[in-house]
Amino acid sequence: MGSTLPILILAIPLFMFLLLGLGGVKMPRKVCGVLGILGMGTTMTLAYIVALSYFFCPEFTVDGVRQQVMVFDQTWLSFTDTLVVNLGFLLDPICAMMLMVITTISFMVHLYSWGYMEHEDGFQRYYAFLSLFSFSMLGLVVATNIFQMYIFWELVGVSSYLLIGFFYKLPSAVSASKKAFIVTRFADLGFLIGILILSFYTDTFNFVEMTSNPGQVLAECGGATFMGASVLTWAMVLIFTGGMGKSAMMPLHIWLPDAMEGPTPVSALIHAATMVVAGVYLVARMFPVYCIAEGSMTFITVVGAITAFYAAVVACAQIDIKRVLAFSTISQIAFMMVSLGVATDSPYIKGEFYGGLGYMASMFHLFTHAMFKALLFLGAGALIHAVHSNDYTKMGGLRKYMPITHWTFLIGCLAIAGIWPFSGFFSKDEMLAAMFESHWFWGAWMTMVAGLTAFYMFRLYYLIFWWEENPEYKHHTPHDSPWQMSLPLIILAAVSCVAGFIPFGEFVTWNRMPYHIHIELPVAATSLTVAVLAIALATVMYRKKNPLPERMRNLFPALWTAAHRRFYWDEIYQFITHKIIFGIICKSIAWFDRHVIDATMDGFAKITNCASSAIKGFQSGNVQAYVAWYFIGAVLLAGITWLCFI
Amino acid sequence: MDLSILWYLVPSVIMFACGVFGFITRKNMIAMLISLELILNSADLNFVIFNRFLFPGSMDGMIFTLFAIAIAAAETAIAIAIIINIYRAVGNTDISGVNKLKF
Amino acid sequence: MDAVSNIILYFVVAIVIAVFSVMAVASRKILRAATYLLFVLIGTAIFYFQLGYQFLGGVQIAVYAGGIMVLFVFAIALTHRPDEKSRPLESHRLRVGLVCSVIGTVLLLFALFTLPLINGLSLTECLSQSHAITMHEIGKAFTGTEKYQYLLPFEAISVLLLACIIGGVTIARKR
Amino acid sequence: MLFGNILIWFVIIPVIMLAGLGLCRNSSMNAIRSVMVVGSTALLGLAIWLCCDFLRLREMGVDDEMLFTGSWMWYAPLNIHLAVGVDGISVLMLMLSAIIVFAGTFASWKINPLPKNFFLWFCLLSTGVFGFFISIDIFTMFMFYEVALIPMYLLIGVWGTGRKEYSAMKLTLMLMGGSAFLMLGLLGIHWLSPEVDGAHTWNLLEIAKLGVDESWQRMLFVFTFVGFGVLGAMFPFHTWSPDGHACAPTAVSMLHAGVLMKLGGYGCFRISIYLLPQAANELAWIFIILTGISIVYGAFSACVQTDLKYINAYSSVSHCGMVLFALLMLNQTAMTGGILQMLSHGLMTALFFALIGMIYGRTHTRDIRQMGGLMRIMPYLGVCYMIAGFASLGLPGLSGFVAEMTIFFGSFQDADTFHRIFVICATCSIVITAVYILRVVGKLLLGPVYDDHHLSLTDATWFERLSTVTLILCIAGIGCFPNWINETIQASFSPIIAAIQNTGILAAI
Repeated sequence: MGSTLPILILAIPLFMFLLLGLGGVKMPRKVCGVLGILGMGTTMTLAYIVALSYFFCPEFTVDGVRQQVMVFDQTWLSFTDTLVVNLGFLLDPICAMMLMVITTISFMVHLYSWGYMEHEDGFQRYYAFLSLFSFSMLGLVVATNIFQMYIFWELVGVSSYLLIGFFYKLPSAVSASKKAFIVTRFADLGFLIGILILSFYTDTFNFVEMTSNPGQVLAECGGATFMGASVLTWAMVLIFTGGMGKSAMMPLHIWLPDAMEGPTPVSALIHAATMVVAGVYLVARMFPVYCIAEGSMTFITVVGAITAFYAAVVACAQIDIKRVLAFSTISQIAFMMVSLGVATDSPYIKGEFYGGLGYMASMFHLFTHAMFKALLFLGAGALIHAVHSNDYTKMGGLRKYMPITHWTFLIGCLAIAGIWPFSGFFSKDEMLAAMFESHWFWGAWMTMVAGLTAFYMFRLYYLIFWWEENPEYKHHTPHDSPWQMSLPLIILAAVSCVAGFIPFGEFVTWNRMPYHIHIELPVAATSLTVAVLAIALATVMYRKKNPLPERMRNLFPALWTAAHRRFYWDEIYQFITHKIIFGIICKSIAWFDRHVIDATMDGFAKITNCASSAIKGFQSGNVQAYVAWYFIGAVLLAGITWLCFI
Repeated sequence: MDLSILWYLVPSVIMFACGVFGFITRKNMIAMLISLELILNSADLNFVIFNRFLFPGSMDGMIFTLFAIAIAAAETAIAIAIIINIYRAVGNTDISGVNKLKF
Repeated sequence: MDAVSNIILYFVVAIVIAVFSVMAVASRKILRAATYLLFVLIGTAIFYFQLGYQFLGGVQIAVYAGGIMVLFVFAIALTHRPDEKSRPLESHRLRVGLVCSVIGTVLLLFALFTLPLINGLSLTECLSQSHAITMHEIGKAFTGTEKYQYLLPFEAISVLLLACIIGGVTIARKR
Repeated sequence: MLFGNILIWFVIIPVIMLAGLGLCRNSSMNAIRSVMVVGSTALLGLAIWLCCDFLRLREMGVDDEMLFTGSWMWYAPLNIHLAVGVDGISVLMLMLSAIIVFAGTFASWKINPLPKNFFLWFCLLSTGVFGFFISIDIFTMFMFYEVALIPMYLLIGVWGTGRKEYSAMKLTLMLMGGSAFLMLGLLGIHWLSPEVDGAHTWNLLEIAKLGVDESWQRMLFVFTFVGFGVLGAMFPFHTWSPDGHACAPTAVSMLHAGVLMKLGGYGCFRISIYLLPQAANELAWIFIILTGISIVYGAFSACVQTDLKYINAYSSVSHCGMVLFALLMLNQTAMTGGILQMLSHGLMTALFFALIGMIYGRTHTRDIRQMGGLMRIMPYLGVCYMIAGFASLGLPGLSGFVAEMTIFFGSFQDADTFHRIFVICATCSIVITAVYILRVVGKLLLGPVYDDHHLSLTDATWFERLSTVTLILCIAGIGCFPNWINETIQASFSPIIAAIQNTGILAAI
């Protein structure tokens, strides 16, 4: 494959960013929108060409193994002779899959935004930022080395910052964007230190070198240990910290719900489908190394499992529909993390079970989740567009007014709940199978989370579309959105319906060899039953307005409040950052600087000043005093001379 | 009984001591100037005495004294001009009123 | 052995100088202080004559006792009312002045009597070793540029005096 | 002969500018401006030409340590020469200075009062800066260093704002105190190095070849490093920087933070480390601790400031600490990173101060609590400020990222716990930097408009745009294509690294 198409995939969004960013102010908004959409459409087409030709052309498969193709790899910065940062394009199954996901969702969002953002100020800026994000995200997934990934990792962080803060006149948007950036930046610090450690021992940044021979990496790290764990484990856990930040794992999840302050299409693109799965992608990218760093996989699994449950519980108690979706995103990403965590790099466990199933399932879920979560977010956007509020209390009974949104949203809900034949069912089934095979506990735990997922999604669905009509509809009748917004919904809904039937294992596995997916019937039956039960419960509670939810809430008021307040994580962070870091550390350092260091320097000046004013008393202007001093001096000199020489 | 050098130096020392005392203690600028003249005079006298007793063959001490007298005259003239000027400005000739020349 | 008349003259003049020096700085009436200074200056001139420097003695009387004293008297007349008494001395000034002058005197006298710079010649011997200084010699000393000749200082002094005249006029001029 | 050397012109052009300004009348703004524009453009052109010429010669395989060398006797009794020569680092520093002088000229387009005198001192300051970077005779170097320091006092004291007299005095006195140490150190280096042809030499290449008396090296290292460290705002000698920067006029802040503080870093490696390698090996740890503190301390201090210039000054303390920190790591990658950081910090701080000056010129306040929502009112300046901020917090694609990463990866090559701990502390600063930058951006540019009077303010004028665009282009240029600069610097470090490693080996034996 030539390098023209891959370069274009990156270059077009970058060019669009520069064009719209620098010249956008001078252009009419229509032109900007069309340019943005066309650019992204072209990129999507190219990405599909590249990805599909990678999957289907036989030249990329040798002995049944798909090859990792370094399309190009240019030196960007050389730290030492061996430690060189390249910018390149690494094409392999997960990369190709991500290319398709990112460009598809991005294109949908571009299209959708044309309708959604039509009346907003800074429409041109919005498209420029979207292009910047697409460029950064694409750069991230095609990274040939971990440093390139870090570069684009930061760039997606900043595009996310810019887009969350798009409505920069609102203080809430500003603080949300700041929070998102700083929290992920803090996580990136871990990532950076991890890279520092890893690259010091391996003397390379290159993914291919590291993952093709993880044993070598382990050997290079030697027996070095730090606080009881091997250096490699530390490095990998620290790198995962970066992933935890971007993918909003506990305890670094706090930015994601606030990030919903951004425009809804942005939430769909960045905070549901693409950027937040960067952490999963990172772990998948380094998978062989993670497998060999003992303990790090367990860490990932545990973090994922706790986060999944936590987010699911919190999602049950939110009022803002975007927040519900945000927590559902956290929960689903945690699902992927757990699934990755239980995967192994041994082909078969106990001689029959495929060890890399978790990996495959995780990637599969990443794919399906991107589609249905983007669908849900865009649906939520359409609702917000129609009702002008984020709260479900302002909605209810909308199914009659907005049929397209209703049906597509329902499809999304069914997909995420894991109902056959929607896409979520297939990926979730594979993930649960992998977890059950690893340890029954993870399986049971995550099945419970899956049940909760079904419950809160249908709670949301019913509260929006059933329950009771908001009386304000009489003044302001909500209606379906324009075609630019409906079209992406329909497309994504269609994809969510059929994506499950893609033989994903044929394309993406950890060792890049095909794997034939088959449904694990016991697991599937269990999860399906749990999901149906949860939906039934939601139906009973929320289909029509009734006092049942109120009573449930009053049964455990403390639990409800805690869940509603997200178990006080924000307050804890607020306390740590404002009270301790700002209030104590920064203030005391600033005080120390002014009153100790600076005062010492001023003190020197003061001492000099005092000394000189003490001395200047001699220069009183009184001539007679001068004479007296002079005379005494002369006498003294004479005396001294005399003493010395006689 | 010889009139040796010491005999002549003693009055000179007394004159000098009086000059110093007067210059330090008197407040009136003219009185200070008078004290100053005493000091100068004592120095002049010393030149001459040393010349006469230690180097009887030469006359450099005397010439120096001549110069010193000339300079003393010049200095007194200027000093008195200044004092009169200050008197015009301040209204008296007290040295304590003239101490701005500092710092 | 010096002539007795010389010794008597010496004592008279020395006492005059000592007494009037003290009175010149101690008197509270400024015009009197000036008068006492005049006596001291004349005493000094007599010493000059006695030491054999007639020209110098003449200059001393003419310039000092004559010119400078006139200046003083004029200055006093311009700045003081008749009979004006200066204020009594401040005690701390008095102390400082006494300490300074006493220390100075003691040190000088101590040096005089201990340092071996006296060759023990008497005035008569010294006078006999040198010839009388004539005006001719003095004139040559002032106008030559050889060794022991002082044209340059002489000219410098002349310029200084000129500058002084101009300066004096400028300063004292009414504005 | 003298004028045939291209380097000399870096001093001559400012002197000509001085003369030209001297001929202008104080009131004829246009004449003054044209002298400044022509002169600074000529300097920029000269710097670019020098850069090209230098690269061409290197390309041709000329591998002398210093190029364009020349030496003219200046004061024979003390054997002081006007000796010039540049390596890759000096070339880049000259480039940086030229860019900042160029940008500074436009940033002080409407300086008031006494424009002529302002630019006279400004030119004198740049004479000193350029002279410092071209000199390889340490006495001449020191002399130019002083020439650069003194105008600062008047520039701040006369054209500054706020407590300007106090700040100017503090800055000058502290820097002078530093240069007293420095003078001692330099004299020591001169007298304690072996004689060449019967005389002690001031030429640093010769001194480096001969080596300084080993028993004295430690003391001289401390003297020179502290001397330059004061200018490099090393903790605890940094307090002149916040006050000085806060009160200085825009162009002076730019030149000071952008170039003058770099004199410190440049001197540290060119004199302290290069000439006294053994002491550097032994004593680096002390200063690593101090600079490590600088980095974190400056960043934390910046978090709670409310004056825009104070925030920036403290961030300069942090970033300049990073420069010295990297240089003290004594390995090629880290030191390269240090130089990159000097360039990057120079450009972005200059940009910051230019923007702050422009904002202050409009709003007449620098207190972030009294401003808000400026992005809506002056979008151009807002965007520039954000770019500067992103460069400062290390966004890839801008220069800060390249520099910081080179430093971190280089420093991490020292495989002992002491260095490791300090490197990790230093990396923490990138988070804190993000905190204070975003805090400022959030309060100043975003959010609702705080003061309705600000709504009538105007956006940047053409000369302000020119000034900022120049700097942004350079920042982005380094950030996007760092490798050629990186290689140039690395190559220039080879002799210095060799000197350090030789002594390391000797010490091991």
